[in-house]
Amino acid sequence: MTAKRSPPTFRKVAPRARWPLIEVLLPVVAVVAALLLGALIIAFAGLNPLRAYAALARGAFGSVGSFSETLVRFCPLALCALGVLVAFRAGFFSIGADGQFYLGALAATFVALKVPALPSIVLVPLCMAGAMAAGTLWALVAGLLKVRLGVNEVVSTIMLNAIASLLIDFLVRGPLRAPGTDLQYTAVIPKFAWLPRILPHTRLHAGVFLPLIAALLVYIFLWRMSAGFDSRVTGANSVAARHAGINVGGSVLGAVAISGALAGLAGAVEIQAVFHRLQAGIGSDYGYTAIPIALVGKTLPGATLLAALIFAALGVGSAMMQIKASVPSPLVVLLQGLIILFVVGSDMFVPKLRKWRQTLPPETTSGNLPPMDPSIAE
Amino acid sequence: MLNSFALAPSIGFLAATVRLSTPLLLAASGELVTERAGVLNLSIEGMMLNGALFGFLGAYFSGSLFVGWLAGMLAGALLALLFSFFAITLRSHQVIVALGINLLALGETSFLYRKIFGLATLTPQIKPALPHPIPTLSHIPLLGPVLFDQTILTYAAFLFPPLVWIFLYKTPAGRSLRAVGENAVAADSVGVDVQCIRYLATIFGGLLAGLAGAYLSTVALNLFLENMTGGAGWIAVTIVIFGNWSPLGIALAALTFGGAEALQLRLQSSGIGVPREFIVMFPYLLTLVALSGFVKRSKSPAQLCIPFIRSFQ
Amino acid sequence: GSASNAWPLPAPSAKSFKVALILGGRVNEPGYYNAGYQALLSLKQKYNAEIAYEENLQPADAEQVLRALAEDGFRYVIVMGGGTYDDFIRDVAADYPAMRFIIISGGFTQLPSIVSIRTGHPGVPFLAGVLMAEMSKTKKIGLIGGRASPPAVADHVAVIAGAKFACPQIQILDTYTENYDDPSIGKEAALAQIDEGADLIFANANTTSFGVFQAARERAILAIGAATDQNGIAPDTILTSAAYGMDNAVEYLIDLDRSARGWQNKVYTTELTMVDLAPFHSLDSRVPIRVRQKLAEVRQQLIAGKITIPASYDQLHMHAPIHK
Amino acid sequence: MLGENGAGKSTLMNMLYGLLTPDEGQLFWKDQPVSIRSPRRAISMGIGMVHQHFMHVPQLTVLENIVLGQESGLFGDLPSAERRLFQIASDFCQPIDPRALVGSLSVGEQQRVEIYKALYRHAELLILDEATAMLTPREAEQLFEICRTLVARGKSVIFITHKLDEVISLSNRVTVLRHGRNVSTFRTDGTSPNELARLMVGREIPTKITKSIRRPGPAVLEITNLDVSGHRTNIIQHLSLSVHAGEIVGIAGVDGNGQTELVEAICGLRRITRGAILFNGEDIANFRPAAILKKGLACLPADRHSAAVVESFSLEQNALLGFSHTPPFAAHGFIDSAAVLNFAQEIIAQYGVKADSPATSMRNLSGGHQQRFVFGRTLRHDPRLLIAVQPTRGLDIVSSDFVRRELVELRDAGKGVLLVSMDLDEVLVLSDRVEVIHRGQIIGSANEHSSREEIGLMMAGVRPGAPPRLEL
Ligand SMILES: Nc1ncnc2c1ncn2[C@@H]1O[C@H](COP(=O)(O)OP(=O)(O)OP(=O)(O)O)[C@@H](O)[C@H]1O
Ligand SMILES: Nc1ncnc2c1ncn2[C@@H]1O[C@H](COP(=O)(O)OP(=O)(O)OP(=O)(O)O)[C@@H](O)[C@H]1O
Ligand SMILES: [Mg+2]
Ligand SMILES: [Mg+2]
Repeated sequence: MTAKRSPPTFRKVAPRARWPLIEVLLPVVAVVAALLLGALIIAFAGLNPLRAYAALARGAFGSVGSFSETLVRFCPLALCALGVLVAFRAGFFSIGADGQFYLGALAATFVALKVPALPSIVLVPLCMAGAMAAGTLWALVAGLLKVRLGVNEVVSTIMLNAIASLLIDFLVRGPLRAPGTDLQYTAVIPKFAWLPRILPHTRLHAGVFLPLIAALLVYIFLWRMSAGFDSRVTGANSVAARHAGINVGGSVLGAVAISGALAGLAGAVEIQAVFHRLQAGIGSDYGYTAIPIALVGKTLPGATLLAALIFAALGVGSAMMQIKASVPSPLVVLLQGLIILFVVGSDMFVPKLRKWRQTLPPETTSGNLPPMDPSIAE
Repeated sequence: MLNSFALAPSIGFLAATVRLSTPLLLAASGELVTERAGVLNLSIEGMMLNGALFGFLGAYFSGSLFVGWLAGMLAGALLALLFSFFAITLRSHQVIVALGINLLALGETSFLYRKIFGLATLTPQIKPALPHPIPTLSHIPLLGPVLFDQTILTYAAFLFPPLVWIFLYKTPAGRSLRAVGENAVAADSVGVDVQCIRYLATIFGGLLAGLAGAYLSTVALNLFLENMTGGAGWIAVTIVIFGNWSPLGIALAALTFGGAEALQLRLQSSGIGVPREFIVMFPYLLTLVALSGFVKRSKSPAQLCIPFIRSFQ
Repeated sequence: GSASNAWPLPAPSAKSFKVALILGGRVNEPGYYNAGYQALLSLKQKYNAEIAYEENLQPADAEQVLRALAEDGFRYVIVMGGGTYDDFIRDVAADYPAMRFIIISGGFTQLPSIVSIRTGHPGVPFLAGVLMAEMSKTKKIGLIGGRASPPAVADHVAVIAGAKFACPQIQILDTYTENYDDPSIGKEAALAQIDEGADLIFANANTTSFGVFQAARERAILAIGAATDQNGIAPDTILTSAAYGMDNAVEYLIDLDRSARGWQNKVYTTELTMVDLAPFHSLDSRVPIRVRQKLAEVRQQLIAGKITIPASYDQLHMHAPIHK
Repeated sequence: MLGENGAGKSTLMNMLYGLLTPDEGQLFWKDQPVSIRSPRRAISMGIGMVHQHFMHVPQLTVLENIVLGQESGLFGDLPSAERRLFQIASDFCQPIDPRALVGSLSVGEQQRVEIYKALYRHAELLILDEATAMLTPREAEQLFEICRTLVARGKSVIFITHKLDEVISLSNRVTVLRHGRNVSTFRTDGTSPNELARLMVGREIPTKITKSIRRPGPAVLEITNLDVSGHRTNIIQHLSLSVHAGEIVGIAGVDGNGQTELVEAICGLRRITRGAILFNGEDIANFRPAAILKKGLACLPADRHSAAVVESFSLEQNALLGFSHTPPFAAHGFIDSAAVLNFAQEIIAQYGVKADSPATSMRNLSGGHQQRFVFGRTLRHDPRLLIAVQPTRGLDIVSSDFVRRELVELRDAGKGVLLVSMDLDEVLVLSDRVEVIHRGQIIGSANEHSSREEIGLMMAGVRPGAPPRLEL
């Protein structure tokens, strides 16, 4: 038959799907649009929007100090979001980063407090390893419940988050409470366990490189490694995965474990670089904010880092709007909501910006994420 | 320990279970309809909060609870409309839209409340709603005070699951709605207006979420407090999943969760030798265990969270 | 009685100043946080001070906010965070020695510019306990707290100790909702206690307390508030409140700093002579003379140091279950 | 209507049915220019369509599917709808259970539901897009009956198919599409399959498949006394079957008689309760799918959209499916992208897959070309036994011819092939031996001398009186 003899019809190097610059900039445009609408609301509240936004911008980027703060917050947000990304790619709709973050923070503190004095070079990674293990275990609870018993992960992770935070409450009030205080925190962890600061007079710490490394590793895992490929196939089409001989349950669990490890690592970084002890309120909802970050980042590692940076800047900057421009905190929250809506809404311009069929963007899960795939359960 | 279980089946416990389930069931009934149309609305929390504020404002300024409930429902529906615009018309990712709406609602309700009442120490209050005992039924021993000596919204909440069941399975509109949630392209191919049904289903969910919020501010309490829903909307969403997307299922799930909460509060005050944090965990643990126990097929609507595009099959 | 204004005030300097409040909740969150906000407002009124506040402050943001305040020339920062900001305060205070920190219910004083204060006195909740035991007809009383943090626990323990002091066979129902912002759970917690026979409930759970007051009102029993005089919320239900007298305490510390004497390196505590249960307002007639006398008597004993108030459940020997 | 895969038949029909809007041109309905903007409009005009990929809601009952979008009033009127459905069904003498869930029906029954759905809406023009692709001969015959009855009543039918004899036996006129153009429209009488094929493809194509003499080797697959349980009863009961090297064994049977389950059991996708599955003498029953694949037993699943490809992935990524742990595509846990890209390009070139580049999304390929791709990928496993389920379903003659020749080539190279197909012609043309499956049991065998009628009877469940187990 002729088919076998038909010549190859493509160019030497197959063109890869690309994100044109305009699409990368789209979220930024959306943020600006949301801020414009926000300006109207701020003016309606009888405040000066220019002053408010000046405070926001200066708070996030105004000086070396404030940009360091943005980076300090970027760190846990990005790590959690990368974790969420991996889980979503495997079709596991985890809301559980919050609980895994807490467990990671707990484990890092525990290791730092209980392990005999060791040099930094050993203790710092040891704490992180402990945190990653704890995050992994907590994530695997939901993973196993899903794979073995078919328990929906949305419900189980929400429940596990509540349980984790109550567990931490119990520990910092009781067994782990700092001796001689009646406050809800543990003792300060030894200096050997601290992540070093890298810029004088700021809180910028060595952990800021972790998200970059993690993003690279996540990319390598998902797109360069066999196991990651299996996870992605499972997330995109679990029936096909099964037919291709992929161990579907194992692939999901693998991705879930990685996602838990990353959230746990985020918890360790907060402890070892920022708080230096476990206390109530360290999470600041990072685990929940990570979900829109990963989705706005199209579940692509690079874009997720960018989204995390935007969210971090907004978070840090908006704290300044309250104190510097008297913008009440409800307005700050409202503004954050507007920004998320505008960013996600701007997605609809993507097809208009490119000829839709001819060049589909690299496969993303943003439009058709299967949130509840019961077929993953064995 | 024994002591505390002995008091579990008491009237007070059962009545508390019913009361605690009421807002959950109202919101979950609405969310069930929304999800059966293929729309995953995770912004129930925000819609409840909006309903709580406007329910309170309506009742406060008009002096009538009914006006308040109406206002609460409209406020929930309004947010649902916004959600629909993004999630259905623009086809943005439903989960992100919902998270955005939740933040928006949290900010907006607090902002408006402060704008209207300032940062006063004395929270404005309305006349609380009173129970409407049903004449003869409320005198039945045990059952009477538990089931028939409640407020109107509680009766309504427990009427919704059967009504939703009738709607879904016995009416043309319900059939179309289920079809849209299971296979939107097929529904579209026989002339069912997929987008319109999804809009309506989401708005219905918003109406009930708003009513659930208004229940909190006008019936359970008689005032509005910032962020007063405190996560109830999320519980409502999990109840729909826990109830396996069936009307009977969500009624049972809501009662289970409400019952666990009621029991938790009783276990605490009777002091058993378990750290408090673990008692407070009880409802969450119970939900996990119950879910793992019912190893049954998930009946998630096939196209939940998948936007509809006609030309792209 | 009423919150005393008999603080020994030193003569302050006349210049105005800037003062900020940072808090982990909202300024209009009834109870603890609102008490701080009221204190801030009274500073503005009394000293014509320039004020600012940062509500819902996440601990991770504290350092940057504090530095911004310092750059803007804020002289005083009132801190209400249950210890969550302590480490950041220490770091910032080291860099800005001119800034003064007043940590409410903290235990932290390492630098001369930082002072901690225990607002309120355990004697007040103790007296509340005495009052509850005396007024209860069922001899069963309830307590509802928010999160079981140590300061909150200390208040509960003091109430229980007071009640047992007045009536050793009193039965205690003790609940924490583990949140501060869910009034519907607060209401159900109260109803659960009322169903079990409690006829007086002490509530110290910020927003959650509102549900408790509502339940008490529906079932026509009395309740006791906390932090500020909460009677206005439900004048026919809230008999009194275990107020902290936060405004007086803060003013006292500011005056002290502005006077020649300055702060000492210690945790300031409030003397019981300066705080008391809030007035009974319209419910005044409900409290019999006998009870008032008993309260006055116990108060004197407390002032005289004849009674020690336990600070934890362990000290109260309370960890064993209480059976009916 | 005829045309190769991707010629534009479905696209054109979707325009008639209001699912797509034309960029240019004019549609006429009963001599009036019309614009059809939605299916609702098409339905109201009297156009009904049975889609290539069924458009029903599996979770709804037959009746609910049929009345969907047609009811009025608060509660509708299901009883009278049921009466009308009964009327329609008895008109065609082909009843259907109105209360059954559509998802539980056989493909033929599902198809019937689709047709009744159109008729229920008073369709005057019925479009059938590849309606026979998944039907058994009997079911197809029943469908033709329905079409003839309709035409006799003055209705019109557009019938799209890849089977040329169907065109000749059924249609009055034929339109041939090629690359989105109308090549020609003419009366059917007097044409021959060869001429149709030439018009479609633009050149002559050989139609006869020639097989070399059969030289069966040792048994590759031996199944003995297999039981597979379903949710109610055993789906497969005491089934025994063997495939030898250099042999194509066809499994004929009406859809839903356990074919899927049998294949899944062999491939390790479904647990068996009893029996043995020997592959090259080794019992592989209940092995993991990956292990079975590794031993050289590969499968072309029927439902390629959902089981063989990931539509949102690129061709390149799809090439890796099934090889993600196999050298040279992967080593030490890492993927060798260059090797994968090479492989994808190789498949595209060797199997004539119509695609711009390996970076194209699989979704952009037509079904026929998806199948070519999957075929090429599967052969890379160098299987000693290939299970092909419905390998030419929905493929045009060029593609199906291609796939069939590939299967024969495999057999001639000494591999075993187990061919599961509802298309009896295909089974008869390709197989060296035919086993007929009915209710999870092999109820008889046939060979190329058996008549269609004999096999048809067995497929209907009639055991052959004295089964002549002839072998060539
Ligand atoms: N609007 C469009 N723009 C570009 N290409 C299109 C458009 N619509 C359809 N196509 C292409 O035209 C081809 C026609 O596909 P269609 O489904 O109509 O073929 P078909 O004749 O039905 O094939 P089959 O026999 O396999 O069913 C497809 O390859 C598709 O990619
Ligand atoms: N409006 C359109 N614009 C561009 N491409 C389209 C359009 N509609 C359909 N397509 C593309 O046409 C391709 C072919 O569609 P279709 O599924 O009908 O293929 P097919 O040739 O009929 O294969 P099969 O017979 O196996 O179904 C699909 O990949 C689809 O993405
Ligand atoms: Mg077609
Ligand atoms: Mg097609």
